[in-house]
Amino acid sequence: MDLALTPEQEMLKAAVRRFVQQEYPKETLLQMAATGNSCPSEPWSNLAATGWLGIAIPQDYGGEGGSLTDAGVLFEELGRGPVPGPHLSSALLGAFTVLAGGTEAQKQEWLPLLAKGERSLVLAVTEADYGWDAQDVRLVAAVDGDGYRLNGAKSYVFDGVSATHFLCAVRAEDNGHVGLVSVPANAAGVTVRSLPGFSWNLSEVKLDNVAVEKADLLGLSFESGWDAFQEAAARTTPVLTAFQVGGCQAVYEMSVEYSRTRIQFSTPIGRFQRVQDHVINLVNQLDAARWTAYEALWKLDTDRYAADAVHLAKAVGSEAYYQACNHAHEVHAGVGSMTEYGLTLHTTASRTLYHYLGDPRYHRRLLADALGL
Amino acid sequence: MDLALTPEQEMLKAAVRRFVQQEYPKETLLQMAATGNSCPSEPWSNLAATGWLGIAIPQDYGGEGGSLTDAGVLFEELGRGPVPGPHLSSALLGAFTVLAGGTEAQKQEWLPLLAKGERSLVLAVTEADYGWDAQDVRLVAAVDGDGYRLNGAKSYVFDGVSATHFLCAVRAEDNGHVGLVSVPANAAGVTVRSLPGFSWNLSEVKLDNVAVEKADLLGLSFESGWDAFQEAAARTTPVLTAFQVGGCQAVYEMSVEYSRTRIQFSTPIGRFQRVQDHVINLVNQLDAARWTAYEALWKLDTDRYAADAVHLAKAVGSEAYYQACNHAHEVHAGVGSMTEYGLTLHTTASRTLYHYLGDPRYHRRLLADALGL
Amino acid sequence: MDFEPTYTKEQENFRLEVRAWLTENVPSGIVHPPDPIDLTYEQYQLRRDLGRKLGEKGWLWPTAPVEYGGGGLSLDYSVVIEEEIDSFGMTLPPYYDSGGKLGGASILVWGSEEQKQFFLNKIFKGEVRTWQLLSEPEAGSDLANVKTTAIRDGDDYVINGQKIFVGSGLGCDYMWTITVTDTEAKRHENLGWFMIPADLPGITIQPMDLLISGGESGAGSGVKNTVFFDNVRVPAFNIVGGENQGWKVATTHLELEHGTGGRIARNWLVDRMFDYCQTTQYRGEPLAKDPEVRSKLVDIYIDAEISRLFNLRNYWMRHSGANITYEGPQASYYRKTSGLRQATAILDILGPVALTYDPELGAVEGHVEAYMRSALIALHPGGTTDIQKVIMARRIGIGREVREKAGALA
Amino acid sequence: MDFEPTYTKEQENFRLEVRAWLTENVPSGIVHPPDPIDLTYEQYQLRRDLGRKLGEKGWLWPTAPVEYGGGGLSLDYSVVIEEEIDSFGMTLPPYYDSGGKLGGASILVWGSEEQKQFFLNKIFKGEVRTWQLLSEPEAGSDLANVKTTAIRDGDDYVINGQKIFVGSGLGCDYMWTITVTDTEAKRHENLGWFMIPADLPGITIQPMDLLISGGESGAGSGVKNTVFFDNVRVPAFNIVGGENQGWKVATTHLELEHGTGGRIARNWLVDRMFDYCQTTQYRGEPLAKDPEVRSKLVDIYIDAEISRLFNLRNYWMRHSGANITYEGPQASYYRKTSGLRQATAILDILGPVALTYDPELGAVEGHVEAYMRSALIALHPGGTTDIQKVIMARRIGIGREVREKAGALA
Repeated sequence: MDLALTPEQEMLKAAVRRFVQQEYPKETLLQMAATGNSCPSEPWSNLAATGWLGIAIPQDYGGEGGSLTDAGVLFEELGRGPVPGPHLSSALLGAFTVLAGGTEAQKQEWLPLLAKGERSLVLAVTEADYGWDAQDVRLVAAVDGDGYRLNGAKSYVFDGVSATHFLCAVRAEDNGHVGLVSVPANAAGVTVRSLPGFSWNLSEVKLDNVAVEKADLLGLSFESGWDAFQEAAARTTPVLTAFQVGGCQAVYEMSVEYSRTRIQFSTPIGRFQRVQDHVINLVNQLDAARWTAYEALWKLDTDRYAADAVHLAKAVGSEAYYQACNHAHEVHAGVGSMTEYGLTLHTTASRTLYHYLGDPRYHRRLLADALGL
Repeated sequence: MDLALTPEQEMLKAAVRRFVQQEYPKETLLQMAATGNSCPSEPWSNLAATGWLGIAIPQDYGGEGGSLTDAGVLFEELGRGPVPGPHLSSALLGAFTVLAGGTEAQKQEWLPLLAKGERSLVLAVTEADYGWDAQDVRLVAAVDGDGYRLNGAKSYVFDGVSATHFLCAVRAEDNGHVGLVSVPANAAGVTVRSLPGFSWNLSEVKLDNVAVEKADLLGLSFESGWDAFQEAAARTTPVLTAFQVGGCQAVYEMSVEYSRTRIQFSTPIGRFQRVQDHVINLVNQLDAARWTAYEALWKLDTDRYAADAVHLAKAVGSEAYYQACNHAHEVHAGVGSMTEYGLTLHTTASRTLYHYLGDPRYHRRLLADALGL
Repeated sequence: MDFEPTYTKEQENFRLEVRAWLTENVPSGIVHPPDPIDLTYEQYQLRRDLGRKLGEKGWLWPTAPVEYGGGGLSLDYSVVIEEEIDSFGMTLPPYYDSGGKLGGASILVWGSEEQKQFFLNKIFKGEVRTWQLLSEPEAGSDLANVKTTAIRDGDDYVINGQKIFVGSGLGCDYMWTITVTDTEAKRHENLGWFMIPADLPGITIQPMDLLISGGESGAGSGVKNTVFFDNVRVPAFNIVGGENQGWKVATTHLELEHGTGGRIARNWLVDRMFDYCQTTQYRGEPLAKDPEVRSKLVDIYIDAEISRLFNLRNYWMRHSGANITYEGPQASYYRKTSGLRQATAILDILGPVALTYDPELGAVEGHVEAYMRSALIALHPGGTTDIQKVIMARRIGIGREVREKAGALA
Repeated sequence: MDFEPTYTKEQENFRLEVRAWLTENVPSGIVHPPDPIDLTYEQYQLRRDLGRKLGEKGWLWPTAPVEYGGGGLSLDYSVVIEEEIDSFGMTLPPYYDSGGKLGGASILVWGSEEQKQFFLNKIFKGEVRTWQLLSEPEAGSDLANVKTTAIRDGDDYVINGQKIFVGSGLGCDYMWTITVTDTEAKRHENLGWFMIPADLPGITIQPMDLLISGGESGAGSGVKNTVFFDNVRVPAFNIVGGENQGWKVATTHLELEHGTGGRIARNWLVDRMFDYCQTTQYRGEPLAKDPEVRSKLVDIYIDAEISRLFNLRNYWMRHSGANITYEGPQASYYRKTSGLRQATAILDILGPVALTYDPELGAVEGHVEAYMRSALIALHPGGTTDIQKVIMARRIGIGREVREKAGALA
């Protein structure tokens, strides 16, 4: 038994933290949030240059061939920002999907580019009737000569604005089967619009009679794509929860610092038991998210049965990041609502990540299944 | 709009409070809880002598003909004890059931006796598969000459030990219909045993080939009994929640007093915000239970649509009494766990009343129906 | 007990009169956008006009004394007006007027006869819109720690300092503000309240950049501002309650802000959510039929009912002169915390649909998205949830030696 | 990272050896009744015998130093033993021994060499069962407020006072207790710890009448007692850490009591509840298939997993010498509060079935009924939930100027 990170992981952790502090200071993050433009950008190019995006992509395909726990360490630090994508959505989920279901040619074509961040391949699965199950896929793929014509819309696509390509879940018009097709973001008939509101990098992708070729289909059979996505999602989810852990860690440190330095009634507010309790609730959420996330990563890395641990981690992690931000707002009161302070960057991210790759309701249901209930 | 009690109700409230303090002091309640014998007893005879048991029974049938709100005021004060039955179970639920479904003869026979407490007629509805719906009734009534033979068992019968008669929900062997039959507690084949554990006056009633006559059937038709029980339960439930309100009020006052007088770290513990928060959580539960209960009583008294209010009141009241006791234990810590202190009388009662006439899950479901969801 | 106003024939006729009048006088296009930050100048003017008309009839502040421009109506008549205006999706006044609501009530208790005549008539007739100015960078929960100074100079006071989280969009006529009137005196004995004309030289208003303003009523008050006072000269007539008497006045002000006013308005968001879930199809059946959704809608309903009853009780206690202790902050605390619970339940029910006001995808014309932000930020204005509990404990009598009294209300 | 002990070939063989030994040496009829208050004298003796046998092999306190009668085994070997004994539904030691667990650890840090030799061998070999004596009527959360006195008189100390919530049923051999050793000295500088033979004249043990004893592990420790000391003479040899040094010793004692010890045991109640709900039919289908029950079982599971991971982390931190701060009280706080949440969920799932240990009707041989009581009462022993949070805040560094250090552990 050893719950410590390896020396290499500790070094990586420190390097990423320095990088994020340097390349993604609060001002940069606030400005990216305000404009919605985080990629392409200079910090993004520098991130891509580190090679970290390919951390979990096999070396044969231009990646670093690290473990999922390594990826967890990386993304926990990115979550402290929170650093906007498309990193997890493309270099992890996109790459894992290609790796799991793509032909050798597709792997050769995509993985090196995704590892270097030269392309971003973002999964477009959910639609207006929000849901992550195959039955919720309605986007129609109609056979047209050697290829397909796509008609429909994908809603709440995370990192959609910064994607160069989409990997769209589509339903075959003829037999109703579900598969994945890659579509360039700049293809004719594709329009991407960012969704306004209390959300983080969510957008809608409309496909109006978009032509794709058979070769754009992921894998050899039409159906192979969906299974690949399922497998990739299971491997990506606990890394996403590590990102949420990083967010919890950041708002925890903010809250401890504020409660030590903010003076009211002539004393640091951290002396008041009610303020302490907000911080304690926060750290309990943080640690619950941390250890469920890393146990799930460990189970996957060691090829143990991990379904229960993965669903547990996302159910706990989503709840934790959401509530951690709420507790942080209780500690900061009015100051926390000021955009310039930076807390709302996390508050906003926590809401969107609450649902990304499935919300607590979804994962609790799957957890019950995994437990044989 | 006037949320105050009437002068008459204020007088009743004061009189009942004095009576309970005098006749049911803590020592008496502890001893009744230890032995399980609360009726017959001298305090019980004195309670019956006040005539209060018949508060909601029409004057034509020997009662006081008061409103349900009057009954709420009475039972809130009894709940402060908590004073053991069979009051609500017999003089209210039993009487209301006879009133709603009994023949004129049955009303003439039963109601005056129940009003005076000379008999107690306790509903025996639930069985080993705990549930308050007709489908959960299995106790078999087989036609036998002019009457029936009853075989089966009733579990978790509240006030069963102190009942002189049971009004049993039975299922007709021939057509499967459900009805109510009255059975003397001392009839041949009836055995009553008190259920040991963390429960308040719960018992099991076994009926082994018990013979009853057609006249023992409530109402003219076999089916009339169950509908009568439904109607009576709806009228009794908010009075039961008023009893729970009284329990919350008692543990609230205990907790305020203890937090003002218990000294630790050289200061009254009520100065600590965490202790204050337990008391605040408690008073929030108390007031939520109080106002939902009395609004439901008011709606019933004024013949308004009350289904939603009744289910709301029991869902809130059960939760409130249960949690109020938990908060009180947090305030009292170890002292609260000492039987002699008296808090555990309420803790135990709160657990049993949590389920009596339906638990929060049950009433939340019916509330959703009442709201058209 | 009676949980509803009982209406006489006269009152029922009055209701018809009010309804007819509102139907005639409430212009189209006045309706409140999800986030009032989007309230247009035109909409605001329509609301001010309506306010003035209501003021003329004495319906803007129905229970306020006639001699100061109020309606002088009894509780049951005022309830009729509030219910009718509520059915038009508005409140009294039909615009953000924190300083009128809280400053007006404070002046009723602490103002001189001249001040009552001068200020209350303007407020109760709807001639002016007033903001309250409390918080400062160093004075959030600790209001007594304000640093803004008002120093006597001849017949005037000269005011310097900075206030934050002030008001709304589109300006105001008066500012109801607390300042230090004696920089030497000790805590709680050094304060003074002023009713300040907003157009005095030296006053600068600067909008703040916030997640949302988070007023307690739904989507809040829209814009919040930082207000700077740079040697602003205010006539001594405008100090209310006297120099260094400010804390006394504050108790009245805070009492109302802490929820003792009570409310009878329904919770529109709950109705809207129920309606949305019953009419929105998901996987071929109404969303409301999903067992988990059903259960969460019941959670939302129960919290709303308890909050409604707490506010109703306070409304009755206030107007019947009952002895109020912890009930004000209790209602405020419950409204704040249950509001966030409800937002969480809605997020669970709707998913990311709840996070956008996109016209094609957002729910309930964007009201839900605004609520996701305001339910969180509403935890703090008017006393944080922690402060509400501090006051509750004192009023219950466990926080201090002596049980604290509630602030005086007219 | 590695969340499981990795076993060498030797360790796997060791597991087989332990399992075989236990199979041979764990007698039937030793199994723990739902509420240990029902533990019979015979069962207790069987457990003590087993303890002595385990002690001989060094398996009773596997990681304790060999020179004092411990097993001197590494973490991974001790985990093997704990897992195996756990699979027999027991813990180490197989009986209530609070004074051994906490007193032993304290003596390891603060005892003299002679004291270690004398006391630890008895404890680690299982020759004695020891109770801890902390609380008094005036000293609950405020342990430093104890009134029991130990006054030096020649070569002895004379002890007078009263301790409550002590021990279990069926007596003990030693009492590990904190007293005032200087009635003049100031708070925290006036205390001393004693290891007292239970058979000294002047000691009276009187059972308390409680809802349940509420030890944290399931149904708790059974009986709790009031212990009276009436001029009990204890040799000076028995004071540990020295006169007036008691608070220093207490930090070690409390550190362990506050959960820093960590645990690796599974939560049997969760397994039993899952099994019960999957095998019990309700209205024609397994109880576990009801959507609400399913959801509540998931709640129970999630809380149990988080608690398991907190305890696992602490177990690892303690044995790997990591720098522990708030983690001990955090695990204790979470275990206590989640335990009550789980009890509530169980009450919702089972109804009154959960409230009786009636052999015909009760669930899981009455374990559920006992848990309904113990989950509530377990909030308080070993530091209330409030106290756990007080310590967490200090360790996080927001409660005081300086961040508090964790108590010393061997």
